[in-house]
Parts: sequence; C-alpha cells; structure tokens
Amino acid sequence: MVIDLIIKIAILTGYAIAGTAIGLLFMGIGRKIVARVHNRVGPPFYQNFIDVAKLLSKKTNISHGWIFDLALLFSISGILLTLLFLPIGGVKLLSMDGDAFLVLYLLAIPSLGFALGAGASGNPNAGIGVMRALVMLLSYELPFVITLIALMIYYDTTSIAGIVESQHSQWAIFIPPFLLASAVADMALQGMLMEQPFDIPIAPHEIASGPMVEFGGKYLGSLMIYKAISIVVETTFFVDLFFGGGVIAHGKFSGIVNFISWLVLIFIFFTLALLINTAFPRFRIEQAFKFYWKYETILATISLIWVYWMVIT
Amino acid sequence: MVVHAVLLIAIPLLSAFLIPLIRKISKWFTISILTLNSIFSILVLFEVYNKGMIYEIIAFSPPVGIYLAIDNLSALLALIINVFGAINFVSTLKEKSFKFHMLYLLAIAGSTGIVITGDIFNMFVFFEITAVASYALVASKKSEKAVEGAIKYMILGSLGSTFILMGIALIYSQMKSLNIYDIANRISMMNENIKWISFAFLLTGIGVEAELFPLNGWVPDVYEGASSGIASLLSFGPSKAAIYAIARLLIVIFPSMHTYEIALWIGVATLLMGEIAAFMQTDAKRMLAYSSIGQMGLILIAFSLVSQGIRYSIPASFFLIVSHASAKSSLFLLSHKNKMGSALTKYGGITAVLSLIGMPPLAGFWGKWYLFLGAASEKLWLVIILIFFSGIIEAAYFARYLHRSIGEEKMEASYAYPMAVLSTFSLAFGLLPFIYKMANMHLLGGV
Amino acid sequence: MLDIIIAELLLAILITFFVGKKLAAIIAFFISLLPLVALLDWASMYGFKFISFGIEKSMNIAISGITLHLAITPLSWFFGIMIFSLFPAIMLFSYSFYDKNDGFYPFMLLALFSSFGILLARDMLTLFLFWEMMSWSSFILIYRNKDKEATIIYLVFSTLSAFLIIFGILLLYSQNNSLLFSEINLTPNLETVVAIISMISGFAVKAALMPLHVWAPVVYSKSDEPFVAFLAGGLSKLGYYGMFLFMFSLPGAKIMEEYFSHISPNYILAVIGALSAFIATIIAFMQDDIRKLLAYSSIGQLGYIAVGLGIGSQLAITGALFQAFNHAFFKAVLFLAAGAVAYRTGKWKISELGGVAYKMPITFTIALLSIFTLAAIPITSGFAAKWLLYEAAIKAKYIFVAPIMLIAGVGAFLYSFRILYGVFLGGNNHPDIKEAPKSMLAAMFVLVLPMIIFVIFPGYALDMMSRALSDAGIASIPHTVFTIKTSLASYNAIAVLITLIAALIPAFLIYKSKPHRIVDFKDNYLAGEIPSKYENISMHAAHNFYKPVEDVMKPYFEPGTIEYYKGIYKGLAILSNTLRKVYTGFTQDYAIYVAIFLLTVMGWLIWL
Amino acid sequence: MNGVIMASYFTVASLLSIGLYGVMTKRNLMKIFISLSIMDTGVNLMLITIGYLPGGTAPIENANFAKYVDPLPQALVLTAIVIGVSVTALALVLLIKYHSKKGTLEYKGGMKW
Repeated sequence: MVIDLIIKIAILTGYAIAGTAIGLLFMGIGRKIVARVHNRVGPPFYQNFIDVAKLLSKKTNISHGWIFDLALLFSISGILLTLLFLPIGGVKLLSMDGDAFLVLYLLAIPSLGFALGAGASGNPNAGIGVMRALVMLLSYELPFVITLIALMIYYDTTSIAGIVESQHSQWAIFIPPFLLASAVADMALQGMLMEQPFDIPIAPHEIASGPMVEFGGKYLGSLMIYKAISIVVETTFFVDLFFGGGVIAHGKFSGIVNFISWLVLIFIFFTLALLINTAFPRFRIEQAFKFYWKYETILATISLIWVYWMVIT
Repeated sequence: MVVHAVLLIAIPLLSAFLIPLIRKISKWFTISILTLNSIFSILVLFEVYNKGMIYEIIAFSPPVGIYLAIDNLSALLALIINVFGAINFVSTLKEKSFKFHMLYLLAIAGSTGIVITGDIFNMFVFFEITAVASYALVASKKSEKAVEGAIKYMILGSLGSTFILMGIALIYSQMKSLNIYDIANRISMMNENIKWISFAFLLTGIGVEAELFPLNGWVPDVYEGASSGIASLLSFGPSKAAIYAIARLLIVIFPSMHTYEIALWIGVATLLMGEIAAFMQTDAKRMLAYSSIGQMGLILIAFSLVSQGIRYSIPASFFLIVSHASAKSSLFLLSHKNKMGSALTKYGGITAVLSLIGMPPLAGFWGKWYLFLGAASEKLWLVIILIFFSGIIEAAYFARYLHRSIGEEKMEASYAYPMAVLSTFSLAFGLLPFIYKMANMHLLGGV
Repeated sequence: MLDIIIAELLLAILITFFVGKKLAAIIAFFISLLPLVALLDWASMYGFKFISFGIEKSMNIAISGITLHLAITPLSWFFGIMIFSLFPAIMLFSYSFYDKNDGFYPFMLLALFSSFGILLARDMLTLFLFWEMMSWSSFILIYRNKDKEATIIYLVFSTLSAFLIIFGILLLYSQNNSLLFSEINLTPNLETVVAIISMISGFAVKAALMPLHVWAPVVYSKSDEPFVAFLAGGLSKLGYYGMFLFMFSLPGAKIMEEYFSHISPNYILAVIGALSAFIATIIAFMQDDIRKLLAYSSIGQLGYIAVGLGIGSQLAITGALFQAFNHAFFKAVLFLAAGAVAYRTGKWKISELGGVAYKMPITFTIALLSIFTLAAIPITSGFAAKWLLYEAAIKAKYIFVAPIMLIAGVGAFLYSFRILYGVFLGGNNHPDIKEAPKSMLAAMFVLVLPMIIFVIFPGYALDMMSRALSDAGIASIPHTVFTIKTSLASYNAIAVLITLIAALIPAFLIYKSKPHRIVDFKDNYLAGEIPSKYENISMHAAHNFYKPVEDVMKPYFEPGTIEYYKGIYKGLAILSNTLRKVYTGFTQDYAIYVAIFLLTVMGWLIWL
Repeated sequence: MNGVIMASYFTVASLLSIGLYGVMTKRNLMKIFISLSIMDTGVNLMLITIGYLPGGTAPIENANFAKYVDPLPQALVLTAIVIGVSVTALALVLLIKYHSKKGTLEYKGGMKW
C-alpha cells in the first residue's frame, strides 16, 4: 500500500521532470528550426536549459509584493498539475481522477496566477498583455470546446483517459468528422501555444514583451519553465484527443513504444505550429477573435453536428 | 336596535340645514356631527355583522316615507363614507365658509342615503342631493379649472339624473312599486323590452356618477379642478355610493346573464381605458383621476362575477372598495403638495400605492385575489389577462408617481395626518379577519 | 415555538422602525439569526443534530379568513440555509455601512420574514402572499435610493412576475379546486402546461433569467450593496426555489415532457439558461461599473441553474442546486466586497479604482477566494457545481447547450480578471485608504467559510443536496466525501488538492532559492523616474479593458434587450396618448358618448 | 291606447330628443342647461303620463271615489321639479362664475385629455 503510493509518487515525479526537460528541449529545438527557416544558424538546442539556469541563479530579483509572487507559485504548480492529469503515451497518471473539463479549467490556474502577477506589477503594458492573452483564450476555446464536445458525445465519456482508451482500435483522426475537427483543434493549438499568427498576447517588439514585462530573475525563469511545460501539456492534450494519446502498441514494451510515439507526435505538432509560425504574420487581437469565432467555429459546429448525427443514427 | 339606521341620513341632513343658523360655530358643529355619524355608522356595521340585514321603515307614506335596506356592503360603505368623511374633513379645516360645511354634510348625507336606502326613488333623490352638493363643493375652490370642472360635472350629472328618473318612471309604469326588493321579487312579470330599456336608462344614469367608461368625461376635469380635500371626498363618497347602486341594480333588481355580461365588459373597458389614459398623464391629480376610473372598472368587474363566482364576487368588491376608497383618498390628499417629506406622508403614500397595486397584506391584495379567484371560477382567462395588463401599467405609472413625489418639502399636518390615517385603513382592513367574515356574509342577493 | 419566532420577527420589524441606527443594527443582527436557529433545529430531518429546541415543523395560521399552511421540507431547508446565512452577515456589514437608520433595517427584516414565509409555504396562496410581501419590501429598499429607472423597472417587473405566478396559480386552482401543494394533481393537459410555464416565467423574472433580466443590472447598480448582496444572493435563489417547487416537487417538468412530444419547454429553458449565461458573460466584461459587471455576472451564473433545471436529470439538478448554493455565497461576498471598497474609496468605476489590494489585503483575499469560486477554478466548490452541469449536458447530448455553457465558463475568467485587475491590482490610485472596518470583514469572512469547507469536501454538499432532493424523488449521485462519480467520468477533489500542494513544492523551492527585493509599483521597467509633472498620473490600464472584444461583439448585442422593453413602453405611451384623446373636454362629445352608451346597452339587451 | 296618452308619450320622446340634441350640439353653456331643463320636463311628463288614467280625477279624497289618477307619480314629479329647480339655480350660479372668469358663455375647450 505504502509502497504503491511511493511508486506512484515516483512515477508522477518522473513524468513531471521529464515533461519539464522535454519542454525545454523542444523550445531549444524550436529555436533552431525557426532559425533555419530564417536562414540563420540559431542557438544550440540546449540553449534554454542554460537560460533557465542563468535566470534562476540571478542575484537581483525584483518583486512587486505578495500578489506578484503568486505568479511564480501558481504558474509552475498549476502547469505541473495539469500535466499530471493528462494521459501520456497511454499511461494514465492521474487522469482517472478528473476529466477533460478539469484539464480545461486546470489550464486556467497558471494563466490566472500569471495574470495576477502581471496585474500586480502595475505596469500598464502588462495589463494590456494579459487582456490580449485572455481574449485569445476566449477566442480559441470556443472552437476547441466544440470539437471536444464532439469527441465526448461520440465516445460517450468526458474523461480523457476514456477517450484515449476508446481510440485503441482506431484513432479519432481516421473518423471523417474528426479529421475536420482535428484541423480546427490544431488551429486552436496554435493559439494555445501563442505562435504566430496568434502571438499577439506576447507580441515581441510590440508592447514591450507583453504580460511578462516586469518579470526578471527567478520570476522569469519560472515563467520559462511554465512555458516549456505548457508546450508539452497542450500538444499532449491535442494528441490525446485525436491520436489516441499516441498509443500504437499493446503488450510487451508497449510502454516505451507508446512513449516514443507520443513524443514523436507531440514533436510533430509542435514543429507544425512552429512552421506555421514562421510562415505567417501576426493577427491583431480582434482579427484573431473573429477568425476563431467565425470560420473555426463554423467548421467545428459542422463536425459537431456531423458527429451528433452519427451518434443518434 | 340601539341606533336607528335612519339617523345616519337624518342627522347630517337636518344639521346641514341648521348650519346657516349657527354660522359662527359651524366648523365645530360639523366636526361633531361627522364624529357622531361615524360612531353611528360603526354601530350599524356591528349591528349588521351580528344580526344580518337590517330593514327599516320609517312610517310616512311613500314616497316621502323612507324604506331602508342595509346589507353588509352598504353598512361597510356607510362606514367608509362617514368615517372617511370625518377624517377627510380635517384636511379642509382651513375652509371657513359655513356654506362649505353645509355642502360637505349634504354630500355625506346624500352618499350615505344612496347606499342604505331600499327605495329606488329615494335613491334618485339622494343622488341629486349628493350631486348638487358635489357640484358646489367642486366649484368652491373658485379657480377657473374648478368652475369648468363643476360645469362639466353638472351637465353630465344632470343628464344622468334625467336618465335615472326615466328608468324609474319606466319601472314604475310596469311594477307600480318603488321598493327595490319588491321590484326584485316581481321582476319576471315585467315586459321584457321595457325591463331592458329601463335597465339601460338606470345603468347610464348611475354610470355617470360611477365613472364608467364612456360616461366619465367629467372625471379627470373635476378631480383636477377640485381642491385636494374635495377630490378625496369625491373619490370615497359619491363614486363609491354610485358603484354600489349599480351593484344593487345588477344583483338585486336585474339579475341576468346578459346584464352580468354587459357589466363585465363595461368594467373591462373602464379599467383599460382608465389605466391606459393614466399611463402618460403628467398632472398628478389627473393621473389619479384616471386611475380612479380604472379602479371603478375593477370593482364593476367584481360585481359582475356573480353568476358563478358569487362566492368571491362580494369579498372581492368589498376589499377593492376599501382599498380604493382609502388609498385613493389618501393619494388625493397627497396631491396637495405631491412631495413626501415627512415620515408620515411617506408611510401614507407608499401604503396607498402598494394597496392599489395589490400588495399583501393590504386590502387591495385581497380584493384582487378574490377577484382573480372569481374570474378563474368562471374561466374568464381573457379578462384576467387584461387585468394583469392594466395592473402592469398601473405599477409603471405609480412607480413613476412615487419617484416624482420624493422631496423634502413637508405637507401641513392637516393633510399629513388624515392621509396617514386613511392609508392605515387599507392596512387594517387587510389584516383584520373580522372584515373577511363581514365580506363573506352574502347578504346582497339574499332576499 | 415557531409562532414565537414569527412574532419576534414581526415585533423586531416594528421596533427597528423607531430606534436609532446602532440599536437597530444590533436588533436586526440578532433577529436575523432566528431563522437560522430554527433551521439548525430542523436539521434533524437531515440527520444532523446541532441544537434541539423542538421547534415544530409545521404550523397553520388563520388570518383574514384564510389559512396559511407553513411547514419545512428538505428542499426549503436547503434553500433556507443558504438564504438565511446571508442575512446576519449583511446586517453585520451594514453596521458600519450606514450612518443612520433610514428604513434599511425594518425592510430588510421584512424581506427576511417574507423569505422565511416563502420557504415554509405549503399552499400557493401563502407562497404568493409572502412572495408579494418580499417584492414590495425590496421595492421600498430600492425606492430608498431615489433612482427613477430602478424604481419603475423593479416595480413593473415585480408586478409582471406576480401576475405570471398568479396566473399559474389560478389555472392550477381551477383544475384542482385546492391551493394546497399536497392536493394538487398535475395532469398533462393544456391548462396545466400553461400554468407551469407561466409560473416558471414568473419566477424567472426574480431569478433574472434572460430575457426577463433587464431589471437586474439597473437595480443592482442603483442600490446599496448590503441589499444587493441579498438581491443577488438570496432573492434570485427564491426565484429558483419556486421553479424547483413547481418543476420537481410538483412534477411539472415531467408533465411538460409528457405533453410535448418533441421539443419540451424544459429544453427551451435549458437553452435560454445557456444563452443567458453566455450573453450575460459577454456583456459583463464590457461594463465599467463594478456593480453592473457583477449584475451581469449574476445573470450569467444564474443561467447555469436554469440549464440544470431544464436538463432535469439527476446530475443536472444536483449541479443546479450546487451552483445555486455557491452563487448565493460568492456573489454576496463580491457585492459586499464591492461595497467595502466603495465605502473606503467612494468609487464604482473600475477604470477609476485600482491598487486597492495593497491597502485592503483582507478584503482582497476574501474577494479572490470568491472570484476563484465564481470562475470555477478547480478544487473550489464552484468547479464541482459546473462540472456536474457540464457532465449532465454531455450526458443528455445537448450539443447546443454544452458548448455555450462552456464558453461562458471561459468568459467568466475574463470578467473575473477585470475585477481583480481593475479594482484590486494595477496602478495604485488610492494611497490614503484603510482596510475595511472590522464588522465588514467579519461579514465577508463568515460568508466565505462555506466555500472553503466545500472545497475539500464536495461530498458533504452533495449529501445535503441529495437529501434536499429526496422528496422530489430524485436519487443521489454516487459520491464519497472527496469524489463524485458519474457514468461519464469522475472528479476527485482531494487528488487535485494534494497534487496541487505537491506541485507547489518545486515552485516554492524556486521561490525561496534566491532572495528578492520588493519595490514600488512605479519603479518598473518603463521608467525609473517619473517627471514631477506626471507624478500623479494614473498608471491604470483598466479603461475600456476589453475593447477589442467589445468592438467585435457590440454590433451583435445591439439593440439590447432593454431597448425592446423600451419599445413596448413607447408603444404604450403612443396608445395612451391616442386613447385619451377620447376625453376631448367638450361636454357635447361626452353627451354623445352617453347617448351611444345608452343605445348600445339597450340594443344589446333587447337584441339578445 | 288612449290618444291622449299616445300624444303624451310622443311629446315625451320629442322633448327628450330635443333636449339631448341640444346637449350634444350646442356650445353655449346656457343653451346646454336649457336643453337639460327640456329633458327634465320630458321626464316629468313621462311620470305624469304613467299615472294618468283616462277620465280620472285628481287624487283628492272625495265623496265619490269614481276613478282617480295614480297619486304617487304626481308626488314624484313634485319632488323632481323641486330638484330640477335647485339644479337650475346652481347651474345659473356656476354660469355667472364662469362668465365672470372667461367673459363668455361659449365653451371653447379647456381642460382635456
């Protein structure tokens, strides 16, 4: 009993650490890929590890009071929490204790903490950045939620683990309405990852680095970690929903095979996002909002109605 | 019998003619007579409550002889007219003229006479007494508007009384009797057409006084022109007496499906017309006048529900009359200044408005409640919806009125106190179980 | 005992009219505990034993020839506990809020008294009677503030609500010939269905369900906060209590489903609820007045309850009750917090506030907790409630309702942050204010307690709710103290909590790894030095906060619902102005009317 | 029916119609009140006609009770006439007042709606 618990804790800790490492690694690789598209050399792939280490060991740390500190605490803990509630490569972790709605709402904890900190900094630019981030959240959630509901109705479960399990025989992506839905959700993923054309909340060169303008030292370092993990979380969420969590093997060694296939899948979608990022200019916030609430939502609704029709007949 | 009901009429009538002899003390004399009469009216009410209907014949030969028939409603109305008359008189204390006091007493005596007499010609006479006194009272303000209002009132009132007399003549030509209950017992012997023609004449004639649509052209002008105290008197005195006369006409003399139906739709039309016309009214007194019209329509609807909903009709009209008499007279007193500065006026004004809108536990609520139950038992859903509609309009303009009455300006005590006391009646009558029992005695049709 | 409680309540109402402010507040506070005491005494029917005075569970009062049937039921106990918890807190809060006794206490107590009556009512007349009493006592509390629009709109909508309810009552009465709930048998016919729909719409007015909500923003923003806390927290719940009563205690929902074969009004109610949640949320984050924002937020959050009622499954109803319970507390706290802030700063506009959190940290913390519950951040009880509703919508396959509801939930983040940032954080505009008075803090703290308790133990709340629903014949959903299970998924509050705490460890380690220095908010990245000329410039970026969304969405929300009502008003005005032209002022015309009337009556009667 | 009674009823109808016509059309207040008086007379005549018996004598107690008209309507008419006179008197007073305020007896509209 106690040993079970210890093993469970160890596994969870392992996944948390792995998630962090994978996220930082992806960020580094991402920088490299973008650089190559730009025809630059780019930093080494481990650059982000160095950055985080540097930031965390800085001596000058400026805070704006206890509410500001909440950003650090909430962003890291919240995103770790979310990570552990997602099935990764077929391993359920804690995902039986919650469901997709929980994950959707858990994703809000770090951003709300982050937003609190940004608000507490008193810098108007931070406020504007948070506003954009929140509007972006509102924008991409609508089509994303509709596709999510399509999945839930089709598989008759709201649990992500359940959805993943139901896809053992056939990934959702191979069912026609979900092909459409996954295209919609991928655009939502683009927004979640805050890559161009939906990177207005951060908007480098535009509003002095957006919400994190006042963060430095350990605060910025923790935000970087948060960003790294959130890449993993968001792509995993997507992969879990449409690609059965990357589960391709059952039986011996299936754990490792599935883990690798999961890793490959999330890397593919992260890279896809980066490539879209490099190819597109930036949407203004209301353009992004309209894009999501108009075209994306219409497509998502079509897929939802399609699924509903499939389910009731 | 402790008190002869006839004293209710006789005392104010005789003392009215005494007043010119004692001009100096006419004010205090009037007050004491009104107080005395109020006490008598309370005693009569208890008499009716304990023993049921009172019949009284004062032995002269008819038509000079007086035949009284007092049921629960008329006892209540006598009480309202006399007690409210006494309270309301406080607001007119500034008036020094003995003529005014005389007319006031006459109006009270006349209105009381209408409700307690059992003789149709006497009813006409009392109508005339009330009407003549009211015309003069309205004109007593001496402003241009008052005179204009009085003249309009007079023209329509005279037209009405001519019709009443015509109706009476037609009935007499057939029945050779003037006693209401005697006529009622033998009404089936009457020629069908003449019966209806006489009903139409009577309804039209009394309807002018009872503010029924479309006979109520005089109402807004008179209420606007008259002074607050007189407007208040008109709202609880003559108009209530007249609507009660219509009730006797409907329920006692001419009970028939057709008359009920006609009365119902006239009531609905009056209600809607009054409330809709009041909706956009900016002058407070005029608005209250239109609102009065609406309320009279409501009371008439209550009276017309007797075919199936007799169980509810009388309590409904009972409470509606109390509510309207107390609340509207209170609001007319408020319209003197139209500002609710002191706590007393606030209490009075808000209570009155809430009672009119029909909020529990005020009398207005019970009135509307029984009215709705009665209408529901006859399945008159359309009427109920129309009443709802008018109720919402009423709420809108009364809310606006309440808001407009916010102000620091204080009214004189002679207005504030009567106003508060009058409003208290709708509270007290809503809470006292005694009133309910009284309302449920079903005496009106019961001969 | 019960009669003594009622008598004491009435006596207290009378006394508080005449005594000074302090005494009135004290009396009001202690008297407002009475219903709570009675409820705790009655808790034995829930299986709890707190105190036992042996207060009778039912009583009949005969007044004015009618009998008022009063009795406590599990459902009304549940609603009672949430509504009457508000009153002592509100009284406590108002102790420092008001300078003088100008009618707040007596009418507040009257509202309490009538709420008590509504919850205990066992026949329709009693229900309606107390309902109306509450309407007018709250009307007077609104009227006190001397705002024209609020006065008119509240009275008109109260009357509308009353008439819709009484219409339903009359229809049911004419069918059953009884006003007692226990003697009403609903049969699926047109009249019953009309009655139920009419009553639901009547209660929906008070529950501020779209499109009958228009009074709420006006009234909420024009009244005193202690009272608005009751309006939003308590009164709206009474509206939903009425709906529960006629939809589930009397099986109105089932009757409607039986009568309508295809789309039943229940489904429409769910859709209206979802749309209400969604639209109100969007409108909420366009507001600059904090009270209006909270008002629209209320409308939105209350919409969820309507969704639950509309879906009508065991999950949905439990979720709806849970949502009602949460909303009662967090919305009351938020309004009180807004009141406390306004008490110190005298401002309502979000764009003019800001930086209050540093001066009023306790108020901020309490508001933060309520906002977490409002935004349904996981492990708060707000999440559990919404989760149940989402599950129910998915399970019922309401593909139209579910996404709208979810996106409204996301929208709640947006306006929550608007409150947090605009009022409490951001540029510090208020260097001179102090923390709210102790009585206000105590009031808010008391109300925030239930939220904290049900964070960890959602099971206890579910226990309560399943008992409340037991007499409606609705089974409880499987749950333990920490977890809730449905056929679709399960939710384990303690797992989330423990993991969160565990995840906080690395965060905390990072936080503690290096020391930090706290600087003033003006010492930021943009400028180390501010020219003295601009020393007092506001650094608050809260004006037109969600402008981009506003620009996109506003055209779709125009004209607002209130414009339609104003259109009706104008139409009536035209009707009124036309019709009263009948009164020409010429006696000649009046004489013609008389003649026509005479001939019509004569003709009608003779012709018939 | 007796010719006298017929003629009388006809007169009643004409008087009422004339009066009503006057009230409905005249703007001069004096004329309106005159019309009202005419109507009043009509109704009084009606009452007397009701009580009339062809060939009846006055209802005075006499030695030969042959046949006399119904006394009650006559009493009623007396009362009605008295009332009519008092109303007319009051009307005239009001008209004087009106004239003193407006300088005319033509009603050209005043309070309305």
